[in-house]
Amino acid sequence: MRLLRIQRLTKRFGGLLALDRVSFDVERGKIVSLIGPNGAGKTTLFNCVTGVVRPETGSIRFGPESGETLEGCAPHQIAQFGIARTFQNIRLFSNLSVLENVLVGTYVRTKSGLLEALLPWGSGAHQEERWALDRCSRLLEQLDLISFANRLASALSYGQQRRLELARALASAPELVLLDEPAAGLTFQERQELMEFLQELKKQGLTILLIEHDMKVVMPISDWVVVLDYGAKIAEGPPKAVREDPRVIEAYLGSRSNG
Amino acid sequence: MKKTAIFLLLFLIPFLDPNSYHIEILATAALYALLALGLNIIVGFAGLLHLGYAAFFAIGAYTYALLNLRLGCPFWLGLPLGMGVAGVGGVLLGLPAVRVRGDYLAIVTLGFGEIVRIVVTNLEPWTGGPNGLLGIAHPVLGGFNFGVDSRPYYWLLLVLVGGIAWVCARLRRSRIGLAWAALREDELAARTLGINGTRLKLLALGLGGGIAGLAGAVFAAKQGTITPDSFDFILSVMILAMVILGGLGSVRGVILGAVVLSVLPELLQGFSTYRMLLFGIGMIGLMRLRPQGLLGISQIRRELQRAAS
Amino acid sequence: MTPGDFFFQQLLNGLTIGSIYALIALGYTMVYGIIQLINFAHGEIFMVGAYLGLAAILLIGKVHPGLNPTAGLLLTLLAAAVGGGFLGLVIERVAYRPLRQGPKLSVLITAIGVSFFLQNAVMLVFGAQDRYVPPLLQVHRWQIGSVTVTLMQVIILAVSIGLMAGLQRIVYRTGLGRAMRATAQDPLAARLMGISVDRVIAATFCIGSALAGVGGVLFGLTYSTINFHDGYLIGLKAFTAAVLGGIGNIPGAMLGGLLLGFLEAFGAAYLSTQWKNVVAFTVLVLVLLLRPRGLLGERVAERA
Amino acid sequence: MRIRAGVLFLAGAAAASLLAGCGKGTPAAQIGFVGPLTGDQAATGLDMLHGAQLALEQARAAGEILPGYRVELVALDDSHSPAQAVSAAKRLTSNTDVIAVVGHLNSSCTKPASAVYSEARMLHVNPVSSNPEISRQGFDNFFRVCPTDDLQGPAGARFALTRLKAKRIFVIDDVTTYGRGLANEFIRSAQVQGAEIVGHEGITQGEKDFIPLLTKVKVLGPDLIYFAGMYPEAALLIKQRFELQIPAKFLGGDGLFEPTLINLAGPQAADSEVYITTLGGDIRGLPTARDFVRDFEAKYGHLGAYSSYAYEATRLVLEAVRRAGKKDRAAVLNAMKQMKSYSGILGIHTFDSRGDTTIRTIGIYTIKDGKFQFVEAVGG
Repeated sequence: MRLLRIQRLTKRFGGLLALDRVSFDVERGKIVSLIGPNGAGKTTLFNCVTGVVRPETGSIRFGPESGETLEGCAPHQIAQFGIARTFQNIRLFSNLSVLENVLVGTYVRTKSGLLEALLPWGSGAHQEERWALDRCSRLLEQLDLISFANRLASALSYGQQRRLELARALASAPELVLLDEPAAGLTFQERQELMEFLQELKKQGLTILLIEHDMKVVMPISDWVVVLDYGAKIAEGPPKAVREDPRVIEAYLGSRSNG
Repeated sequence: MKKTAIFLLLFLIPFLDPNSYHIEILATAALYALLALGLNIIVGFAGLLHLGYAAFFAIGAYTYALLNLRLGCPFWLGLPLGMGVAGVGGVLLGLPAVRVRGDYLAIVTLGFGEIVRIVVTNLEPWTGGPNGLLGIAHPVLGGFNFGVDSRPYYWLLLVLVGGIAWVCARLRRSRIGLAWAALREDELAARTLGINGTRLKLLALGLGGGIAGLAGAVFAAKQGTITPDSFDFILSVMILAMVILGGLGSVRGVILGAVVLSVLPELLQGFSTYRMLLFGIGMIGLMRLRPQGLLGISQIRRELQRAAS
Repeated sequence: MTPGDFFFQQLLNGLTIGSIYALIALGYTMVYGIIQLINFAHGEIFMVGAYLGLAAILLIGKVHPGLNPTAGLLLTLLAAAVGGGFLGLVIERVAYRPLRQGPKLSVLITAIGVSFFLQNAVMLVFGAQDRYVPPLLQVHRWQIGSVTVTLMQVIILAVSIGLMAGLQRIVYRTGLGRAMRATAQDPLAARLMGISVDRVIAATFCIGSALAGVGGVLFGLTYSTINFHDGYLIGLKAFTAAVLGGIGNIPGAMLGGLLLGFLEAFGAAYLSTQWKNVVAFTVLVLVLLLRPRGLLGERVAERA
Repeated sequence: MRIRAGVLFLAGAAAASLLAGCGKGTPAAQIGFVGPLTGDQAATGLDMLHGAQLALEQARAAGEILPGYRVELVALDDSHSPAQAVSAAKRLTSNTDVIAVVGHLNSSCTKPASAVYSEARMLHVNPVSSNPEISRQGFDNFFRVCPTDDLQGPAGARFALTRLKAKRIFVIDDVTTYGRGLANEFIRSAQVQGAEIVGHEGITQGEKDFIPLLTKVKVLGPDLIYFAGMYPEAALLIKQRFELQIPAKFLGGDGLFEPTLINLAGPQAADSEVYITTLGGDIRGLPTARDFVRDFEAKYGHLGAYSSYAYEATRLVLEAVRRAGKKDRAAVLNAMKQMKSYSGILGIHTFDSRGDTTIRTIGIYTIKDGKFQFVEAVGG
């Protein structure tokens, strides 16, 4: 079943064509990887899907059947539909604690407002708070961060920060999560753990769209791979097929670089 | 409860020290504390650098003054109305302002602050212009008229400061408070997590504006006379200084900041013409000693951190 | 005076005060461009510059009464520039550098403290009375139809444009400028590249403050009265001008200053003096809504 | 450690402020003086303080004022801020050593502060806040030694119309309680007398560039410009009007009556048909004020426009204290109320039911050869 459908998505920055009529689908419950050389438009595509930038033309549909129209929606609305993301250059709330960072993630799944903040008695705000804390500590435990819960986010190591950003995205209980180079800068050991964790998430029914450079990460876990080059989609298919696609080898693996 | 004890002690001060000047200073400090608490919601919680906060103070003061002089509205009704009108003002002026960011927001709010003051000055038929409004009624509670005695105002303001401080502390720990903190730290990341930045910023501006309006109504009732020069840019800057000196985001901190910066010039009265020179040196000195503010949040956090590790 | 002449005369009037705003805004924008600090004490440095200029004029009058007026003007400008620059260095050292690692806003408070200090120090040294600044140059006027141009107007505009060009040159053509831009981009990286960030920031303050000093002298000579309180209003206006043009952008400061001057002049001319600041601030707000980084501020695309 | 340093600073400031208030030997009876000693109006405030100080000094030199007490002046700063004026007022009223007050320059400060003095039943003599509303609040402890703007405005209008033959007048004020109040009084009276007000605009205190406004005035072509405000702005208006060669005559209120005006405007511009209405007659022409002018200038050099009023107000307070004969607010206030008349340097004051002086002379001055020159006096 299709969860995300991107059709003829185009985005221009001044004279630069960042995305050129890109179309592909993401099936529910799958891990889809988006690969391509630097500057191919991968992050721009993420930004379009999460409402950070507005595409010029094209459509983004989310959900079964025709689904919700995402283009033109504000980032917070898109988050409410059930899409969460991480960033290439980790964007944590560095002066908040680790736990608080994850708690922010539960914002879309909770609803107590001004009144409940001041008069929590009997409003269900307490249960909500307990639910959120529960959920967050479970996530922190799964990602091996629970012992740092009260530290400042900025005090974590790089690998821990990556995991924290993932935990924060997952705290919103999304249907689709967009991960922008989650393995960048991780040690070999950390990469292995990440791959296991992503597969665990997939088992739980989560759909993952992933930007990744490291083929050793992409190939084993992806169900589907989409290749971008100069803003245009040049290939898509199962990992094996893509790896053997001559255009991909030419554009990406072959002539320019190996990374 | 330590807080209750401190509150009671503060409440009893007028009985222990009947000197009306001292009480006046305390009442003024409490008024500033109220303003600092309100601005802290905007600057400390939501991270919006606001340089026109005195405008909401003015709106609250003029709202009560006009309602009282034109319609005979009693203080206890004018107080919430002043708060409401200033709160709405905060939201309305915020609508365009939240579209710009960072230091640009600072100048837009500065502009609004000046516009409000000049408009108040120039709308002579309504506001009395530079002449201001005279003969605003003092509050009456159960037949007792507050008059010009500082004590009842001090008590009233103490209750308001206590109440608003409680509200602020609750807000900071609430879901909304966390969302503000997230917006302050990284707006884009916060928005992709489902936080409606515009709405939350407007909420902060509305609440902050409302608290300033509350303070304004009390100020108008206490002074009995208001003129536009009570609400100038310097006041906005001084309140901001109180918030930053006390410690951005810290409820106890900004109260302390307000007390220090409102009492210090009074302590320096003995130096007459050297007063403000020393005040300037004092501000530089205090800030150098405590760059995070007297009770800065990050200061506290860093200490927690050290204790934890 | 025909409506057309009236318009041109008011345009010229706006040009005068606008050039002064621009001159002060240059220093504002420069400091902001390098370290993102709104230097609230900048207006006060301008005011001190005006008093230094007065002191220099009086001293020249005493020591060397027959001095050529042009030489006198240059000497006075130099004195104020050097004095202003030195003052900038001291302020940076005492009030800003110790707080550079702290939260960004704490510097705002020391800046206000510096403002209080400088205002009151000048009041205690020079007295609270307004002071008369004797003219250095003969009053010179040109009459074009019914429109009048004065020598002072020409000088101020020329100095502002000259300093803007000079500043632009320093920032984009010299080693110091490169170091400045590197520091503005990323102070940490600049330090790693072997740039002495402390010195670059000090130099920025020194140059910005020297400009304020020059502005103070020209201001004093144009309006011939100065007061220890003058920095407040002009500082506020220059800050507005810098933001209007796009804070951090040098030609933007010039444009913003002139535009603000025009707005004030036309506000006074066609509306009313007491509403002119409302006109100016309303335009400011509108400009920022349409161009959130000011007229010439670069459009930084949202980085994700 | 660091917190302690901060606390030490505060404590030091507190101790110093207490010490500053301490006297020596004989017990003190204090008279408050409040005015702007810092901020934008500090210059005028200090001129007034000097007047008050001179009055006390002379009274002390002349003999004992209050048996058994040393009479002192407590000078406080209101920084031209209404809120600070109130707290300064409370500081005085809460101190039982203070038995009377001479206070406040700006009408916006005098107004709220006067309510505090009234509540404390303390004699309050105001030197120069000429806004008429202040004495209409019904405070019986309030006395004022200067004429009010509802006298000055009309007197100015009468002079403008009869002597200057003004028919079309452009009015400018500085948008303060004082300036706008005076301008309104002037306009009302001028219109009644048949003049046309071709425009009325407000300028901001502290601004310097009035050329856009004056360019507009020039086009309108009035025969008189009336300005209600203070001398720094007035000097620039006069100078820029001269440079723009606007032929209109210039008339201003008492805020202009300050020798610095002439210096700031430059002698040429000042000499161009500039007229000023003042509270009271020619201080240098008053035989009663000759000694004051001499002593003041000998001691402080610069005689400010309002120095004599502060001097007069302080002398009046001292006289009330002397007559009361004891350190008691009620007695001092009562002595003041009992005073039928007081012969001061400005003339012989009696006070009406509102506490306003019956010396209602408005002087008219012009500037000739770099000096104020007395033209005539109106009212009486």
